[in-house]
Amino acid sequence: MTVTVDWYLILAAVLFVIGAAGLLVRRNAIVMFMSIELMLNAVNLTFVSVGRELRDLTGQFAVFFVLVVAAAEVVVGLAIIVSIFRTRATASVDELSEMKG
Amino acid sequence: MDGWDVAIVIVKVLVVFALLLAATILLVWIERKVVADMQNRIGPERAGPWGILQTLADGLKLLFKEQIRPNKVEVGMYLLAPVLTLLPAFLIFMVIPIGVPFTVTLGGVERVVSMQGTDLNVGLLYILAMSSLAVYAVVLAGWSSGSKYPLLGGVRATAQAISYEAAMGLALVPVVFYAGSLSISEIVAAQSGTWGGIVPRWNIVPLFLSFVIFFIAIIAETNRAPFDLVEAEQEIVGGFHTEYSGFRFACFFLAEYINMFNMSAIAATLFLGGWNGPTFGLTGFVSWLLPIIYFFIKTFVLIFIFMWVRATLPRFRYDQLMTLGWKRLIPAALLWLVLSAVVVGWRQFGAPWT
Amino acid sequence: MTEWIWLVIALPALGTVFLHFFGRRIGEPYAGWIASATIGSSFVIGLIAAVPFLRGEAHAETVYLFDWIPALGAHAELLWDPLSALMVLVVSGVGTLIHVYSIGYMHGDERFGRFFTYMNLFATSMLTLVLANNFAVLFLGWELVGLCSYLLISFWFTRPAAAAAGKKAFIVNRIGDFGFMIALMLVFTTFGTLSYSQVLENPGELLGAGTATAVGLLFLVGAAGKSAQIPLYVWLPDAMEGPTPVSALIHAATMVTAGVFVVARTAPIYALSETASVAVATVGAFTALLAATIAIAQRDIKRVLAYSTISQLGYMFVGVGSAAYVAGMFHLMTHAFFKALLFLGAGSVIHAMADEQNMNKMGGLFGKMKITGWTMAIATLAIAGIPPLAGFWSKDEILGTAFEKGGFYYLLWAIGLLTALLTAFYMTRMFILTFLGKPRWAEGVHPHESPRTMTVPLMVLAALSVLGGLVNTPFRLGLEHFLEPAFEGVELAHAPEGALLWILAAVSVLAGVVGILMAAALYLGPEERRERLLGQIRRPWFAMENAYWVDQMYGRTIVIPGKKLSIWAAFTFDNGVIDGIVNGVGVLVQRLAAALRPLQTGLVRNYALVLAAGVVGLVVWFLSSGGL
Amino acid sequence: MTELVLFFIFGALALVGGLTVVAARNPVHSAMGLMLTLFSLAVFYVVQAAHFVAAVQVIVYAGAVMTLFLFVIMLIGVDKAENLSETIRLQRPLVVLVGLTVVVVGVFVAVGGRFAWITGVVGAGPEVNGTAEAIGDDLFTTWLLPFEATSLLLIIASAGALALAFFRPRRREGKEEGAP
Repeated sequence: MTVTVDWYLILAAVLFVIGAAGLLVRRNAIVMFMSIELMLNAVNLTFVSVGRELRDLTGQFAVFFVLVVAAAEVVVGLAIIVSIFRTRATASVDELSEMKG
Repeated sequence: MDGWDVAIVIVKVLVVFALLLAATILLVWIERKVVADMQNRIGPERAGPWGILQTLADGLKLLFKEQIRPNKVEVGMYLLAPVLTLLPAFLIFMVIPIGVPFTVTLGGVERVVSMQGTDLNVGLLYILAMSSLAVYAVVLAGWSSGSKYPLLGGVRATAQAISYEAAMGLALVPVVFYAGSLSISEIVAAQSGTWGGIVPRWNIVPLFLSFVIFFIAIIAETNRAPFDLVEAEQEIVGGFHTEYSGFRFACFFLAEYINMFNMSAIAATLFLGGWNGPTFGLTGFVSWLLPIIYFFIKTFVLIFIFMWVRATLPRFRYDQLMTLGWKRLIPAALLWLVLSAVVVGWRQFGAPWT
Repeated sequence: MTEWIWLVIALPALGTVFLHFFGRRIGEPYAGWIASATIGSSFVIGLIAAVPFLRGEAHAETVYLFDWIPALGAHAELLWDPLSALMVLVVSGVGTLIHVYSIGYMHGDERFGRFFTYMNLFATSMLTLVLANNFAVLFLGWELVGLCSYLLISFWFTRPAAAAAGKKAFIVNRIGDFGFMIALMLVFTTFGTLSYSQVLENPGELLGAGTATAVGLLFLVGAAGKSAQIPLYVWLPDAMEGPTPVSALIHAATMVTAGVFVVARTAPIYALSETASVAVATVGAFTALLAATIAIAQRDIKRVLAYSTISQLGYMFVGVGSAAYVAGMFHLMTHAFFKALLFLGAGSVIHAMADEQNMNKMGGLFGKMKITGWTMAIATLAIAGIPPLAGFWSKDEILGTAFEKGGFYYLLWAIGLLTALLTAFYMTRMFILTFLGKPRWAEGVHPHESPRTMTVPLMVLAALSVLGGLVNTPFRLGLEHFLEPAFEGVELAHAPEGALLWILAAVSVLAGVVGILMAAALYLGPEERRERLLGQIRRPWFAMENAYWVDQMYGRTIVIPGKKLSIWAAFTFDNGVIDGIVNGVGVLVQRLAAALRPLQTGLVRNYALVLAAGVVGLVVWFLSSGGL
Repeated sequence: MTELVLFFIFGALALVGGLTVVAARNPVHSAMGLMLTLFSLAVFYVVQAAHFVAAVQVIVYAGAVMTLFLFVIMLIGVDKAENLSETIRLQRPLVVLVGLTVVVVGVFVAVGGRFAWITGVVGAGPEVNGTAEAIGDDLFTTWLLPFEATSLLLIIASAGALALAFFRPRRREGKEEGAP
């Protein structure tokens, strides 16, 4: 029995679903952020696996750029969360609903 | 890959493990002696000749002490942290070459055994990755203790690690420029030989500023004085390990000294030419032994500087720490990075106007 | 040199921009000198570029600058042919003199720099208008001169009369522009382009007689607005509220000639339609007569000149309407000289009389203002058509052409002749009332000769008024040869030759002399006789003095009903119907929004869920439809 | 064989880590779970010969991103256990529905052989080796523009973070300065 690309893809899919579920279920902005990271990493895994299957380095470049963008996103996102916390003393996104109709 | 290769790997791991433990025991003793000397004291002298067994005695004592576990701790993380602090400390040394390879015939096959755990093609990145992991143990220990002072220590450790890791990474980039590789063994190989037969081709010569930045950064990374805000006794008691005792405390203690040794070894490898040194035309066993001796001499010189600094300088204030990191070291490292890039580029591609 | 012709426009434009930002700072008199220098340079460049035409060597050239509106066939492109050359020289030449004159005239005005900004902008616009190589650029200049006219008429906007006059000029011009725009649309739908080269090359191919008439009449509407012809002339007398150099530059010498220029420029179209040409000539003739009769009875020196301008423009229309384009342009040129001179002289007089414009309070100024007096005398004789001054040649050529055409044109010729008599009469009246007789000055007025910057342009213009006619005498048709390339393919009407020429000339000179003598007899003679005569014709005189109450009639028939309609539209129609519709839509949207608002929960996780469900749904749909 | 063992060990660890992120009441535990997943993925990258990416994964995520996460968690003190009960009606059932749909569709695609799009070019060349040299060669030639673009993005992000950090909410009437 050898590990084929399908296995990695299914693992990635499951991780992605877990991340998505976390994003939808959790209220803590920081945990939601981590769930997003989880989703990003799941996608990264598919990039590397498929890239290996196709004998193509491009998948790894995609991962590289995703990493950079994720880092930038985390920096700004966490800064926003800290700002919100300073004004509202909460990290729960459900309480940030001033814009509701 | 056959059984012998596996055996070689296992032996290497064991050697590294033993080496680090032995080095720690020695280091603690040396530090106490050196600091005592600098403070006009005598230091330990009862256990063994010159008190050399003092560390062993202390270690045994710690091993048998009661391991207190306060009520408010997060049990899982509290127990995990001491283990976590040792892991990167041991792992990081796996890529440091301590001498020249030798050949040995085992199982009818002639094998080249390098004096290095493993030679990764991303060795330098591996070092950076592992050194960045060291902070987790501190943070988790501080957080899981469920107490104010350790938590403050943990937060300080995070900020300090983020700040100085950048300077450290930037200071290492020129080294990569000069060697043209991320592999540690190639970086060492690139430093062999001399300029004009006198000056050794060590990176410290063209990259002195990088070396200084790197050295300051590793002092901060290992949380040693004068950057030991993480465990500043006068401010936050014992910092992150306030609530630890017995063997768990010993783990942190051990890790700190292993890290000091690791970092000194890395600095020696990257800037002081590693095991490179004059062989005086000798061959055979001696030519294998000499590099190892050179390596340890360089490492211990750097360790001595560690101790010297600790004995000399008072602790930084927190804002001074940040100012030094972000406003002094990082810009200086960037400047030096650009300059060395120009030098290397010039040497490789010729002057810009040609 | 031709490829540098854009500098003619660019230099005054540069002056405008510069003076706009720095005019106030550099102040008097340097702002004026800068403005004069830019337009003077334009004149010099135009003159150099026109040298090949004077030699009769070159043909029309187009100068391509850059793409503007390719879909309309309208690029930023200039046409350099004798017609535009003539206009450029007249505009920039007369313009330069008036600029220099203004330096003296506007002395002490607190918005001195701003005045020259506008003057330069006007020069820019007018030069754009005449140099255009397509109707779009022409229209650009056309609208810009309208704007400048507004800005300059209401230059002293603190005076309510000036502000109102500016508005009036603008609105009346807009009416003309409306016709002009429709003409352009008609041209575009017919030819599919606005470029001169394609429209005017051979318009008969695409343009039927009916359309040609329509286009011609619509152009006439536009031209009538700009050139102050019946029925759109009412703005020009009011425009005298502006500073006198403005009246001279815009409302005598240059801008009002734009209508004439456009008719001449579109000569190939008018050549296709007899009706349109006759309409142009008829409008011109009746305007000439009407304005002349009004001019007779005016008391305000500038108003006399304003109606005189309208009258003379009527002559030009008669000329271009009789297919005598050269004669029309010729009169345009000579008129520019002597009318500018008259206005500037009037300005000098007004200046000397401390802003008094009523001729009844003048008289006897000749002794005090020698230069102004002499130059005004020359101008009066020139406009009266006394040979060999400029006005004689050009006016005579127009009248001669009309007579030669015969038929309906006999009537126009007769009207023109009558007008010539009236012109001589009212001009002499004006001169006598102003310069001769006993002083009737108000107390405290001490007339004096104007400064050098004002008198030098007067003298230059006087010289031009004397000599300007000699460029196109029956003995030597210089201007005709010069302009010939511009009217290639258009049949030009000519003045008669031989004995008839001399008879007609003699008749018109006679009319002028009679007019002068009548005026002299009436105004230099005993006062009782004049009183008695005026008493006999009191009613018509009163009507003429009040310009036949045309303004009041317009007000009664157009302005007041228009106002009422506007009030109804604003307060009844708009409030009720339009706002009702708008508010109805608003209420509808509000209700809809209120119904949909609960969807916007403000919970980001809710949105994320919907988003995720949408993506999953799309994927399922793609898969089930075999998309992947 | 090695790969099989590694796949099961670290695949299980990755799943455990992922579930910890979602299920842990304490954000620090979530962060540790995420760390576990990230490390497992780094191991997969090494297994798949993406050495450079693996190293960068550890440096960027472990060294920077997660450190930042922990720092923020501790800074704003939300380390108390969180109430995990759902407040939005129908949220949980719908999440389960969406998740199940994805899983079902995934199984359907896998069973139906719809990954066939991959097989066309499989094995069409030597195994790729993601060493630093290989990555660097292409990164600074083919991918230079995206590379520069991401560097710009990083600068903007740091500037934005700084701006946010220096932002102080305006003091409201009748409220003490320094009140959260």
